[in-house]
Amino acid sequence: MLKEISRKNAIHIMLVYTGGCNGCDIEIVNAVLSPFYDIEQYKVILTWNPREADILAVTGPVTKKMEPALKEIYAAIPEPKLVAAIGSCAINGGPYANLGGDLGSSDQIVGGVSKVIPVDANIPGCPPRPEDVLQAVVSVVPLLAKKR
Amino acid sequence: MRNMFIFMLKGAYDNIGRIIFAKDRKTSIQMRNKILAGQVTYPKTVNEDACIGCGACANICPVDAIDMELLKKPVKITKSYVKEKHPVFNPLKCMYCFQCHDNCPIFAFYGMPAAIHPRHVGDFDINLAELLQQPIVMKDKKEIDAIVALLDEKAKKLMTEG
Amino acid sequence: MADVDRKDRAEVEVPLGMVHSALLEPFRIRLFVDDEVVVDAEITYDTAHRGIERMMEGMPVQKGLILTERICGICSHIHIWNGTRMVERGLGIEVPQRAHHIRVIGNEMERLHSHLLYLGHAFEILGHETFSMRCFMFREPVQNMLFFLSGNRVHYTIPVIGGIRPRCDIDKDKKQTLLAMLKSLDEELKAFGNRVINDTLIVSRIKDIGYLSKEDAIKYGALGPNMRASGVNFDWRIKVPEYKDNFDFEVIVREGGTVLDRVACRLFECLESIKIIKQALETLPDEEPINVGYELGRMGYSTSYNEAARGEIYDSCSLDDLGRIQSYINRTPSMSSLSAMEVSCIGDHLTDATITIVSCDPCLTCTNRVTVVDENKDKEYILEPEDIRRLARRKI
Amino acid sequence: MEAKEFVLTTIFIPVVAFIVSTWIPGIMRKIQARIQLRIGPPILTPGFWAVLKFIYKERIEPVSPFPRLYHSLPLIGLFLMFFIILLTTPAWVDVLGLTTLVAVAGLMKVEEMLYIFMGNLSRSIMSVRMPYPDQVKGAILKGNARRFFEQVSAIRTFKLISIGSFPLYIGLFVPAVVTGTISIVGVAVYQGFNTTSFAISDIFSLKPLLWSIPGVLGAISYFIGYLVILNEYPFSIMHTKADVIEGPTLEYAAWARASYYLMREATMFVMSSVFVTLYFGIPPVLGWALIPHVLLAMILPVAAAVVSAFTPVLTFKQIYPLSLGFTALGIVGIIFAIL
Ligand code: SF4
Ligand code: SF4
Ligand code: SF4
Ligand code: SF4
Ligand code: SF4
Ligand code: SF4
Ligand code: SF4
Ligand code: SF4
Repeated sequence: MLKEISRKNAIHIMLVYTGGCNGCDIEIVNAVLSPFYDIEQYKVILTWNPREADILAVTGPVTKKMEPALKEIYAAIPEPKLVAAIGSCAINGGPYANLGGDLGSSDQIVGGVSKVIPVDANIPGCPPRPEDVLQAVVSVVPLLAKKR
Repeated sequence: MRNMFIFMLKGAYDNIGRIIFAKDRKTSIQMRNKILAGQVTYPKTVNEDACIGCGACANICPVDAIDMELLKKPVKITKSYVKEKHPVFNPLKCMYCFQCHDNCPIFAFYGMPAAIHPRHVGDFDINLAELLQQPIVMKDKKEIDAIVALLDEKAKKLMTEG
Repeated sequence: MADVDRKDRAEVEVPLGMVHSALLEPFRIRLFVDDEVVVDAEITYDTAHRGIERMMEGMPVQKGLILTERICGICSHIHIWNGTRMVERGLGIEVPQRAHHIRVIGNEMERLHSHLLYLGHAFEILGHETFSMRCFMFREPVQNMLFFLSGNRVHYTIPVIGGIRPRCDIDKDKKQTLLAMLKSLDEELKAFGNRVINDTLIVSRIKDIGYLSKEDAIKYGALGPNMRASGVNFDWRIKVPEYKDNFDFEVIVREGGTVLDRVACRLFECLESIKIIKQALETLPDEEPINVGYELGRMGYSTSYNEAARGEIYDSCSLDDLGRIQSYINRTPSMSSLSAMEVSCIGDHLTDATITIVSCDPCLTCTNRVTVVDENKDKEYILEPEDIRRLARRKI
Repeated sequence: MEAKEFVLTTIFIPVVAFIVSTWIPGIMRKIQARIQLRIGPPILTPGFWAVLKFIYKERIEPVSPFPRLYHSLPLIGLFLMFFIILLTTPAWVDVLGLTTLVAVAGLMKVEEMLYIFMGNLSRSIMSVRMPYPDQVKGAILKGNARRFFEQVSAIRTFKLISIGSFPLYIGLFVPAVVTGTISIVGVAVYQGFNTTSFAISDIFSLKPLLWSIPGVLGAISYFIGYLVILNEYPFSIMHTKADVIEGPTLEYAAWARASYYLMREATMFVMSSVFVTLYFGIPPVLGWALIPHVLLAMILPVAAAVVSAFTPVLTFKQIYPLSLGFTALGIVGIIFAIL
């Protein structure tokens, strides 16, 4: 009971950029730092320490160089944790994985985040608007509270 | 240093108001309510009025992010052409390559705003019946053929026979 | 980069990144410090390498140009514009003047939002959260303008071969709204700039650090505002006809070469950008924004230079008979600016080094292209800064 | 009577301090948010719910040479803080002879030193351990020792202790010089505090030290020292986000993180409470007089929130002169007091 309330009332979010074009990253930064959006009013606090995080927001198609780092960071987060894949790159690899068609996709990327770590929420857009990100984060919080 | 002092005095006045009365707050309350109620929706991606239901966008899309769905009520566009299907866009699959936009005949043949745009199609008025009467402005024969190949049978007839 | 005698003095290495609050983008900085004073620095950026140029090989050019936009989410417009411009130049495609104006508007808005983002990021690194948020507050109207103009806040996808996508055309209403938005932004920015330049604590923090001399700026290839802040007077906009023939503006040059100058340079450039957008809106010709009557075909090697928010950008490629891309090359300013920062943070405190590196406005996603595969040895290695300099072709 | 009051104080005052301190980060954050023209988090979120949430998180073994020691450090800090506030209560007068300014100063020094230990014991993923093959990348300086962020900040803490906390000690000793006693309660008594019976109405008859020239100068020094010991902006070089992210506390997870949060919150409150005792002459006592004490103890956090909203993080280049400047200010205060 208290556990659920406390989890709903303080959420720490950590961002990891895995080689996207920066578009998604900037929009998340906007959601966090722009007073117009202000993520903190939804009780979500930005952190840069995996030990503190509850939600891991990942953007970009995971490049091969970033794959081990992403895995390690995910492992460093104590349960309960959620992963949000933000932007079409993080969902399915975006143009880097799909645009090539017959020519094949880029051989420098692994693809969507779900190929590396389990994903709980997908936020579509290229990039998603800050309000999309905020709404998605707000709507996954009950999931977080319910975990173990 | 003197400037700094002036700023501090002025700032003290402003900021006391801000701290106590939340003066000149920039956070959008409207957006806050929308987000808390879960009402943020994806922007409009298909302009129904401008779409002729030709299926080119669905055929070109490399990741099948567009489905052509049957309209409950077919729309009559010209004397001989009735629109029966319309595109439905799925943002979770899309990778925003703009192929649908660039191959939509409305844009490609006439240089008008396309009826589909994966991000936000925009608001504009278009008179389809009139537009379709005009000659195609695109010059490149190869390109025209490539796009016509994407259209479904009925639309192909409409485009090639006018 | 390091002299030999520095080696003896360096005590320890402090690696930062790839995931780090100051960097935002994934890259690695290794700082070699002697009691927290930086003796040498190594910046490695290959983590965001997605092989875009490689992917474009053989793609139809219209499709490939979409990919250029995804090189970067900050200067997305300049990439697609410069790529499109390169193809148009190569094939001799006529572009309506109206489209040129709107492309310029897009680029200047991009410069505005990019510089404001830079300021916001720099203040965040300085630990000044309030001013960082103020910058993002000023940036919000710019983003709204861009959304209003193009239907997206980041990737606007304005240019297409032959002109602009009609979605992004500017009608009368749009023009009035944009002008009104610009006016209030102009006033707010001037007041804010005044406040920052007079803030003793901030100025004392950025005043004497990150010094890059004019010689070093040229030697290491700093570009854009970084080079102009070190006293090099060059801006591609005075050579590109789209700008040169139509608009009046000043090139901001400062002599100091420190972080303060780089910050100030961008602040003033914002005001110039507003000026250009206003002129472009007011002189917008009345015509169709796109010419679809062109034919694609074989194109010889074509190039295009332009001025992105961060400096010189270069695109080149050739097309085969079916209009497919052959050997696309895209060269972006961040890469060579970053190698200049490797020298300019030497001698500063560790905490100052991060703001120095950030002060060149590094954007890594475009920079990640220097992994070279040596097929004989069957292993990957990274080009040294010296090699980059050798390979980079700059003609100023 | 004496014994009963002693036991009650010992239990009740730390509990009050604990409860009040969980509000402080939220209040500070709210003030900053208002200055930044946004709504900001609810007041209980950063200090209370966050702590509770961390307690319910999965326990993870920290990456550290001595995990147990590492985890126990914030608990030690928490304990130290409650000890300090007890030392300032009249009920503890003459217990072990510890209720002096010297003892408080000493304990605060220990509190600062904890960060050195924390820094040396933590090995987070964020710096050296990040999986990236950069040692083959060709820097000329090969084979150097590699330092974790936490160790960098341990060094910074050391520098801060040696010079940055001068203002705090000056701020602690100005009252001693003015009043001629190093007993904390003695300082309060000098300002008109009555140890045997003290009611709310008596507050207006106090003559706070703050209303004198040495008092003001001492208070300014104390405030700067307060910022330094809390590592609050602009003195947050030890855990600045710009390079070392969070410094010594990077590896704390779950309940250990909760205890670190509590330690920090307790420090915020207790240091401010000591200030109220010394400069307003109202020590924490049982009864209604505790309310004005707690309210006044919000002054320093609120001021810290405002200052930190308008300052960048300073490097040692600025910290040394600033710290020395404010120390000098405190010394001027002492000179005034002697005159
Ligand atoms: S989804 Fe779009 S904006 Fe986001 S990283 Fe990918 S290409 Fe960039
Ligand atoms: S933009 Fe999206 S919907 Fe359109 S063709 Fe590309 S992937 Fe398909
Ligand atoms: S290509 Fe254009 S006209 Fe055809 S169905 Fe799609 S949106 Fe409608
Ligand atoms: S080095 Fe250049 S050509 Fe090679 S994969 Fe990377 S971007 Fe493409
Ligand atoms: S060496 Fe030159 S052409 Fe090659 S990738 Fe680098 S910048 Fe491009
Ligand atoms: S340097 Fe590259 S990533 Fe940075 S703004 Fe320019 S093109 Fe974009
Ligand atoms: S420098 Fe590169 S990564 Fe940064 S904003 Fe520009 S294009 Fe994007
Ligand atoms: S230098 Fe050669 S291999 Fe490298 S990116 Fe350029 S064209 Fe490709």
